[in-house]
Amino acid sequence: MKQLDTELSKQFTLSDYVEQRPELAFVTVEKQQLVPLLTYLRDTKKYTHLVTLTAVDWLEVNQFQLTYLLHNYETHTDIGIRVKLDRDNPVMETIHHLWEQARVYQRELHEMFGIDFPGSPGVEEPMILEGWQGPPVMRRDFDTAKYSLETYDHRKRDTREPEIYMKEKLYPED
Amino acid sequence: MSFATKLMLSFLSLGVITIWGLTLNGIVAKIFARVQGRLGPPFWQPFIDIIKNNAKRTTVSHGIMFYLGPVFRIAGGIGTYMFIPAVLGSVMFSNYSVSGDVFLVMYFIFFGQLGMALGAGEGGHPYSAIGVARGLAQMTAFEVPFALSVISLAVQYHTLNITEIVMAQQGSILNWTLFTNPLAVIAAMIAMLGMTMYNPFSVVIAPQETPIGPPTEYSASFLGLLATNRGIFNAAKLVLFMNLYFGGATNIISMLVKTFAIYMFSVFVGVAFPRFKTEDSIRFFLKVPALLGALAIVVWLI
Amino acid sequence: MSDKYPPIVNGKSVYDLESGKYLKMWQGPQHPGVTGNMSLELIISGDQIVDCKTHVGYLHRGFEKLMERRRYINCFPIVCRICVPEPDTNEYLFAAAMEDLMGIEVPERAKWLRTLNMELSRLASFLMWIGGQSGAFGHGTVAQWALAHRDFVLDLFEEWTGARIYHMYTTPGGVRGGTPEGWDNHVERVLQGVEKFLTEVNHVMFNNAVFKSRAVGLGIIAPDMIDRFGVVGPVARGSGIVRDTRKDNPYLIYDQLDFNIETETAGDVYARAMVRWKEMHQAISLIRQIIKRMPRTGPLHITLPNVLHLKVPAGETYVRAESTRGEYGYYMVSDGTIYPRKITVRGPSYSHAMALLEHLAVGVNIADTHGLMLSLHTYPPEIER
Amino acid sequence: MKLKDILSPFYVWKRAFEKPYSINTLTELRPGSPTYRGFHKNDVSKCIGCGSCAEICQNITIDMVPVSETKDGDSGLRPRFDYGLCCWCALCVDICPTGSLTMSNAYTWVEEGLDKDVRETYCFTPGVDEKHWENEELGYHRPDEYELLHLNRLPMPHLPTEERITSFIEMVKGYSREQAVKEADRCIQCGICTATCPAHMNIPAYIKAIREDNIEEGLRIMYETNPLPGVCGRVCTRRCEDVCALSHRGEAISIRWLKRYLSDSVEGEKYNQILASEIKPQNKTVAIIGAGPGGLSAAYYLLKMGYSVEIFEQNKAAGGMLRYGIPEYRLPYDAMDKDINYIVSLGAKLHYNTKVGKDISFDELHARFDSVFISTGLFEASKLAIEGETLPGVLYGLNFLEDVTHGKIPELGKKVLVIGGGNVAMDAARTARRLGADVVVIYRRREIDMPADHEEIEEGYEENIEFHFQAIPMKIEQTADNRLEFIWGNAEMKQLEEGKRPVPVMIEGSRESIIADTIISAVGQSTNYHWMEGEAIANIKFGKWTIEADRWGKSSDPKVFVGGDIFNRVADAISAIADGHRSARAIDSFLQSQTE
Amino acid sequence: MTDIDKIHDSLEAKPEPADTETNNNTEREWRKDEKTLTNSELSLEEQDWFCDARPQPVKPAWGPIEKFYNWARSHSLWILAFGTGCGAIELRPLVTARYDISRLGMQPRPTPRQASVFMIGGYVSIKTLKRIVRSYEQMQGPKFVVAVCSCAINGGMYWDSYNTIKRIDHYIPVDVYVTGCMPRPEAVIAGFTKLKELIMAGKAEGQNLYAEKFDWYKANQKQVIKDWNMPDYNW
Repeated sequence: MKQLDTELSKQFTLSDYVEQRPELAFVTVEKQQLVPLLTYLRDTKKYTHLVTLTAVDWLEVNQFQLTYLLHNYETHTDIGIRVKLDRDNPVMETIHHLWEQARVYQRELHEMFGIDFPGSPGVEEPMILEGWQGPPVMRRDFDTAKYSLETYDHRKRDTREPEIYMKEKLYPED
Repeated sequence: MSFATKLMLSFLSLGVITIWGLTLNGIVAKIFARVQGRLGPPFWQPFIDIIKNNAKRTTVSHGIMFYLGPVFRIAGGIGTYMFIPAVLGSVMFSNYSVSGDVFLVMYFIFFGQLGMALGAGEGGHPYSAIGVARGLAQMTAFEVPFALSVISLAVQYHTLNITEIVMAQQGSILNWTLFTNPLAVIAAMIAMLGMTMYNPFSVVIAPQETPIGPPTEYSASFLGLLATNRGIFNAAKLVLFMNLYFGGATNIISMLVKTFAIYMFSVFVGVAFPRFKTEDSIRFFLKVPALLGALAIVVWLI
Repeated sequence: MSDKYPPIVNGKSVYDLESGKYLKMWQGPQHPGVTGNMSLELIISGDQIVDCKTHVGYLHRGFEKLMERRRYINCFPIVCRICVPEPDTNEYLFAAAMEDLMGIEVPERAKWLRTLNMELSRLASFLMWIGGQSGAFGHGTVAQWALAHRDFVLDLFEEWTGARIYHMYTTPGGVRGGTPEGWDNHVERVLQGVEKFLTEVNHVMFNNAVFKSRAVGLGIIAPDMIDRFGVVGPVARGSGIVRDTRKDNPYLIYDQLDFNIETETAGDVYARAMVRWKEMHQAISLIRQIIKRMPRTGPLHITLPNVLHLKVPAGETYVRAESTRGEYGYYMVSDGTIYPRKITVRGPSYSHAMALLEHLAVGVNIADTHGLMLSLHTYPPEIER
Repeated sequence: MKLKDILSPFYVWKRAFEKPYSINTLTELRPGSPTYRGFHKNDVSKCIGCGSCAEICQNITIDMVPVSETKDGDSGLRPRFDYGLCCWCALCVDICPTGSLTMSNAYTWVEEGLDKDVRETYCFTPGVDEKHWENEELGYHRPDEYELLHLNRLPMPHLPTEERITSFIEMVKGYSREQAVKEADRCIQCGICTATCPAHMNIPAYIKAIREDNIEEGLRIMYETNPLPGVCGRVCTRRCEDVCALSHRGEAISIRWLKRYLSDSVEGEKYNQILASEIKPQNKTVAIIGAGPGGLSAAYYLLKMGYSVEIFEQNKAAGGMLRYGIPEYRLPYDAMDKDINYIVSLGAKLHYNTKVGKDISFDELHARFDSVFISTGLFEASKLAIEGETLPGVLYGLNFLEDVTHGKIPELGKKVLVIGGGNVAMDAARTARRLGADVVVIYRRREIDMPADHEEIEEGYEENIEFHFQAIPMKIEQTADNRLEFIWGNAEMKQLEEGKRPVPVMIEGSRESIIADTIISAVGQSTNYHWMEGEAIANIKFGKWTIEADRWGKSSDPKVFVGGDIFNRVADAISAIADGHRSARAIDSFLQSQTE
Repeated sequence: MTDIDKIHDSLEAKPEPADTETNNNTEREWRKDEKTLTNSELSLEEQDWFCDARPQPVKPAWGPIEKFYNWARSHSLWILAFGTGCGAIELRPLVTARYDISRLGMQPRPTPRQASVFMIGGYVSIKTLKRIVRSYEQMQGPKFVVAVCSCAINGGMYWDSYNTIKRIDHYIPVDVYVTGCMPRPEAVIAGFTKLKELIMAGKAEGQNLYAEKFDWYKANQKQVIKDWNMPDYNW
C-alpha cells in the first residue's frame, strides 16, 4: 500500500497517509483533485468497487471529512480517500458518473449532513426523513437526546445516584 | 308444484349449496394447511369470517356502483346456480333448468365478474383496477377452452340443456363425458383451474403480485357478500362441472362427494405451483387447452 | 416500444400523468410483497414499469447518530438492530472494528464460535429469503416450510445465546459463553431437516415449470453492471462474478475451512436463487465442519479494560464480512474518547435496493416486481439504519 | 416447459402425510430455553444497590429507587426496570458486581392498554414487586467464562519476607503509574465507599482522576475531605474496601494504595501550588490540643477558612499516634512529614513539647483563644488486669512502640509474647520480630474476630509469627531463670446474646502455659483528663470515658470542641481526620455566629 | 447525575413549549421542502382526502347480538400485514407453519380495509407514523391495535432518537401491549389471546375512543408530524 501511496503522490497532493492494516490504508487528498484521483484509481489501478462514501463531522476544527472507500478486487486491498470540506460551505463534486450507487450515498449525505453535491441526480430530494425541518441530523451540533426529550413524551425518570442518595439519607449534614 | 313452493325449495337448495360451498372452502384451507406443514384453521372458519364481516360497524363506500359490485357478483353466483340442476331427479335441487341453460350459466359466470369490474373501478384504487383487468383478461382466456369444451358437449349430446346432458350420462360410469369425450374434459378441467382461481392462475387476487385484486377497497358487509358468493359460486361451478363431465348426481351424497372430488383437482394443482403472470396464463389457456377443446369439437363433428 | 418509456431529463424520468398514458402506483410500506418496510413508487404503462423509485426511511432510527452518544459497550446491543433478520454480521463487525482499532486479538475459540454464529445466521437469513422469494411468486407452500425451518434454526440460537432474534452474542473481545451441552446434536438434527427441505425445494421450486417461466430471464444483471452499481454477494455471483469476502479477505477462521465460491452465470432471478440455494448447502457444510473441528476448551474472550469507561485509541478503520447479501462493512472513526466519533454501516442492501433496483425494475411486469426485489435480497432496516 | 418440471412440483403432497411443523402453542406456552434472556430477577438479599446496572444500561431502563429493607454496605436503592425501554441485552446481568441480578426464562407479559398508562405498569422492581417468575430457576445467568469486571486487584509489590523482618524500610512499594491506572480502571464508580468512609472522601472522583491521569485534580479532591492523604494512603483502616462493590465476588479496589499513589506522585513542594485557594483571613484564633490526625485535620480546615491556629503538642514532633503508635515500616516518617509540613506551611503555629496542664494551663488556652479543639487521643494503655502484670519484662504495646520511635529499643530477649488482637498488637508483634525476637500472639477470640487488618495478620504469618487463639490470660509468673511464664485457659465461643458477636468463655479446668522473655500487652487504650483543671472546665460535662459532645464535637461549653479517638473511640486515623474536619466546620459556624 | 437527567431537569424548569411548531420554524430555517404542507393549508375537501374526516363513535348493538358479534370478531381477527418495526419479523413465524395462528382464525390481510387488527411492531418512525395513522383510519371498525415490543410502550432503546415516537398510545388507541425485545411468538400469541378476551368482554372499544378523543389524538399526531403531505395517494 505504501508503494501505491508513493506512486500516487507523484501526481496528486496527498497527505496524512495511515496504514491501518496491510490491506487497508487511508490518505487525504486535496478537494480539487478528488475526482481525477478516483478516476485514476478506478481506471488504472483497478480500484473498481466503491465500498462506501461517508462523512465525519469534525466540529472542533469546523471541517467535514468525506471518506471514499475503494476496493480492488484483484489485490483485495482497500484505500480510503479522505477529503476535508469547510463546514460552513460544504460543497463537493459529484461522482455519480463513476459509480451509479454514489448518487444514493450523496443523496443521503445531503440530507444527513447538509453536504451539497451539485449535479447529482435527485440529491435535493428528501430520502429518509420526510418533512424534517431542523438542521441536518448527523451534524454533531444537533443533540438528538435533547431534541427527543423536547419533542416527544417521555416517562419522567425517577432515579438516584447511589452516592448522592446515600449522602442525603445517611449523612445529610456532612 | 306451485311457483311459490318451487321458489321456496330452490332457495332452500341455494342455502344448502352455500353452506356446502363454504364448508368446502374451509376443508380446502385445511388441506392446504396440511400440505404446507401446518394444522390450519377450523373448517367452519369461513362462516365465522362472514359473520364477522357483517358485524363490522363501519364500512366505506365510494358510490352506487361500488355498492352494486358485490350485488352483481352474488347475483352472478346465484344466477349460475339457479339454472343448474344440482341433483338429478330431486325436486328440491332441480332448480330452474331450462333448455339452453348451458349458455345461460356461462353468461352468469361472466356476469358476476363484470359487475365486480364496475364496482371495483368505482373504488378508484389502482390495485383494484389492475386486478379487474387481470381478472377479465384471464376469464376471457379460460372461457375459450371451456366454451370449446361445452360446444363439444353440445355437439356430442345434441342438446344445450344441462338436465339432458346429465340424463345422457346415466346408466354406467362409462357413459360419463369423462370417458366418452376425454379431450373436452381435459380442456374444461384446465379451464376450471382458472375459474376457481387457485394457483397457478390466482394472480387476480394475489396479494404479493401488486394488487390485492378487485376487492381491495371492499370491506365489512361488502366483503361478507363477496365471501358468501365465493361459496355459492364455487359450489355452483363444481356442480356444473359435475353435471357436464362427471355424470351428474342422482342423490345428494353423490353430489357432495363428486363436487368435493372435482374441487380437490384444483387444490391438488394449486398447492404445488406458483402463479402465472396474466399474460402467461392467457398464453397458456389459448395454447394446449384451447387446442384440446377445438379438437374435441372436431372429433365429434367428424 | 421505445416511445413507451418517458424521456429522461437530468437523470429523472419526466412523465405526464395527465396524459393517461401512465399510471402512478405506490407499493408499500404496508404491501405484503415488499421486502419489509419500504415502498416503491412505480410509473406503469399497461402492465409494464416504466419508472421506478424506491422510498426508504420508514425504519430510520438514526443509529449512526445514536452510536455517537453511546459508550462502545453500549453500541453493542444496538448494532444488531441495524439488520433485523441477520444481526450477527453487525455484531461481529462492530466488535472487529473495535478490536482492530485497539489492536487486540480474540482467542482462537471465540473465532470459531463467531464463525459458527455467522454461518448459522446465514442459514436462517437464507431460509427467510427463500420464503420471501417463493412467496413473491405466489408459492406459499415453500414459504411456509422455509419459515418453519428458519424457526428451528432460531431455536438453536435461543438455546445457544438466549435469544431468538437479537442474539447479542459476539461481544467486543470475544463471545458470550460457549455452546451448551447436547447442542451439537440439536444442530445436526436441524441441519438434516434443512437439507431435506432443500431437496424438497429443489423438486418443488427450482424444477417447477411455473417458477421457471417467471424467474428465468427476469431482472438480468449483466457482468458489466457489477462494478458500476457496486453489486456484491450472491447477486454478483449470480452473474458469474467469482467474489466472496470470505475467500478474498479471509477473516475469523474462514481460511481454515473448506468451501468454494458458488456461482451461476445467467444473472437472472433464477440464477441468483440457485446461488443462494447452493450457499445454503455450503453454510450447512461449514457449520458441520466448524462443529467438528472447533476447540471445546479455552478462553472465550479477552478481558477488556473496564467497559464502563473504555477508550478506543484514535484512528479509523474499515472491516468487512460476507453477509447473506454480500459485503457488509463497518467504517469506524475513533477520536480517542469513550464514545465513537462516527460509525458508518455499509450495507449491501443500500446499493441493491436503491440504485440497482430502480435500474432493473424498468421494463418489468408489475407482477414480477416483488420477485425481482426479493431476488436482490434486501433488508430495509440496513438501508436507512 | 418440460414434463419433468410440471410433474416434479407435485412432490409437495408428500408433506401432507408427514407430521406438521406446528407446535401446540395455543394451549400451553413453550418455556424459553434454559439460558433464555427473559424477565429480570433480583436477589435483593445480595443486591447492594450499587447502580452499575443503571450505569451500563444505555436505554435508561433502570431507575434506582429506594426500598425499605436495607443492610450494611448497601445504598438502600434497588434497580427498577422499565419494560418500555429494556432491550434485554443482559449487560446489567453481566456487570452486576454481586451477581444478584439474573434473568428468568419467563417472557410473557401482556397488558391492556386502553384504560391506563402502561408505561407505569411496565415498571417493576425485581425482587421487591412480586412477579410470577420470581422463583424461576432457569434463565440467563452470566456465563462463568464471561466477565465484564476485573475482579482481581493488581498485586501490590512488597518487600520480600526475608528482607522485611530485618529492617524498618517501608515494606509496601507502591504502584507505578501504569499499575495505578489499571487498578483505577477497575472502579465502577458506584460511590458506596464514600458513604462508609468516616471522612466521606469522594473516592470515585479521585479514582477517576487517577484513571484519567489527572493527578493534580485527584489531589485536590482528596484534600477536600482529608488533609493527610499520604498517611491514610498507608495506614488507613479502609472500611471503604470492605464495602467495595467488587469485593462481593472478587477483590475490592485497592483504594488505599491508589490514595497513596496520588499523594506520592506529587512532590511536597508542589502542594501549595496545586491546592492553592483563596483564603479569606478571619480575625479569630483557635487552639488545638494534640497534633494527632484529628488536630492536624482541624488545623488544616481552619487554616483554609482563614483562622489562625495554634497547636499544642506534648511530644517533640507532630503526628500523635501516627508517629508514635505506628512503626516506621508501615508509615515512614518522611511520608507523614510531607503531609504535616504542608499543613504547617499554611501557617499553623506548633508548640512542641508543650503539655497542656503542665506547660500551659487549660484555663489560659480557654481565655486566650476564641475556641479550643481537644484531640489528645488515647495515650494510655489499658491494663491486662491479671496477676503478675507488674513484673519486669511485661511491657505495654503503646509504650513499646513509642520507645522504638524514640530510638529507645528495649531488651526483648529471644522470645516475645504479644497479648491482643488489634492493630497495636500486630504492630508490636511485628516490630518485635524486626528486632530479632521470636513472636507469639495470644488472642481471646478466633482469628476472624481479630480487629487487626487482615493483611497484617497474613503478613504476620509470613513473618513467622505464631498465633494462639481463644486463649484467656490467667496470670504471669516469674520462672526460676528470670523468665516469664504466661498462663492461659482455652476458651470456647458462645453466642450469649442474639445479634451480638460471640463471647469467649473459658473452658473449665483448662490451663496452658508458655515461657517467654518479654510479654507485650496490647489489649486496648484509654485516656485521662487529669490535665484539664481550672475554672474553664466548669461548663464542660464529662462522661464516663469522654467529654460529652454532639456529633459535631461540640461540648457543653460552646467554645470547646472535641474530636479524634477520645471522642469517637474508633481509634483509627480516618475517623479522627473526619472529626477534625467536622469540628472545624462547627468551630467555623460557631465563630461566625460570634462575629455577628 | 447523567446528562440526560440534566436535560430532563432543565426541561422541567421551563414551561411546556405550547407552540413548538412556530418555535421550530423561526429558530431553524434549515430546509423547507417546497412540498411541505401543513394541515391548516388544506381546503376542507382536501382534508377529507387526508383522512381528517371526523370519525363518529358507533354504539354497540343490542346486548346478545353484540355478544354474538363479539364472539365472531374475536374468532376472526384479520391482521393488517404492515410490519412497522423490527417486531414485524416475528409476524412471519406467527402466520407460517411453526406457530400457525390461522388456528385462531387469524390471517394477514394485505389491505387495511379488510383488516381488523393492527399489529404495531415496535418503534415507529415519524414517516411510518403517518402511514400508521392513515392505515388505522382506513381500517373499518371495530378495529383493534396490538402493540408489541418495548419500543411501542416507552420508546425502547431508541428513547433518544430524533426520529421515533416514544409511545404509540398517544397517536392511536392501543388495546393490548406485549413487552419484550423481541417478544417471542408465544408472547405475541398471548397478546392476541388477551385481545380476544377483551373483545369477548366488549372492552376493546378503541375505535370509539379514537372517535371520542379525536381532537386529542389529532393534536398529538400533528405535534410530531410536521409535514402532512402524504405522497400522492389520491384514492
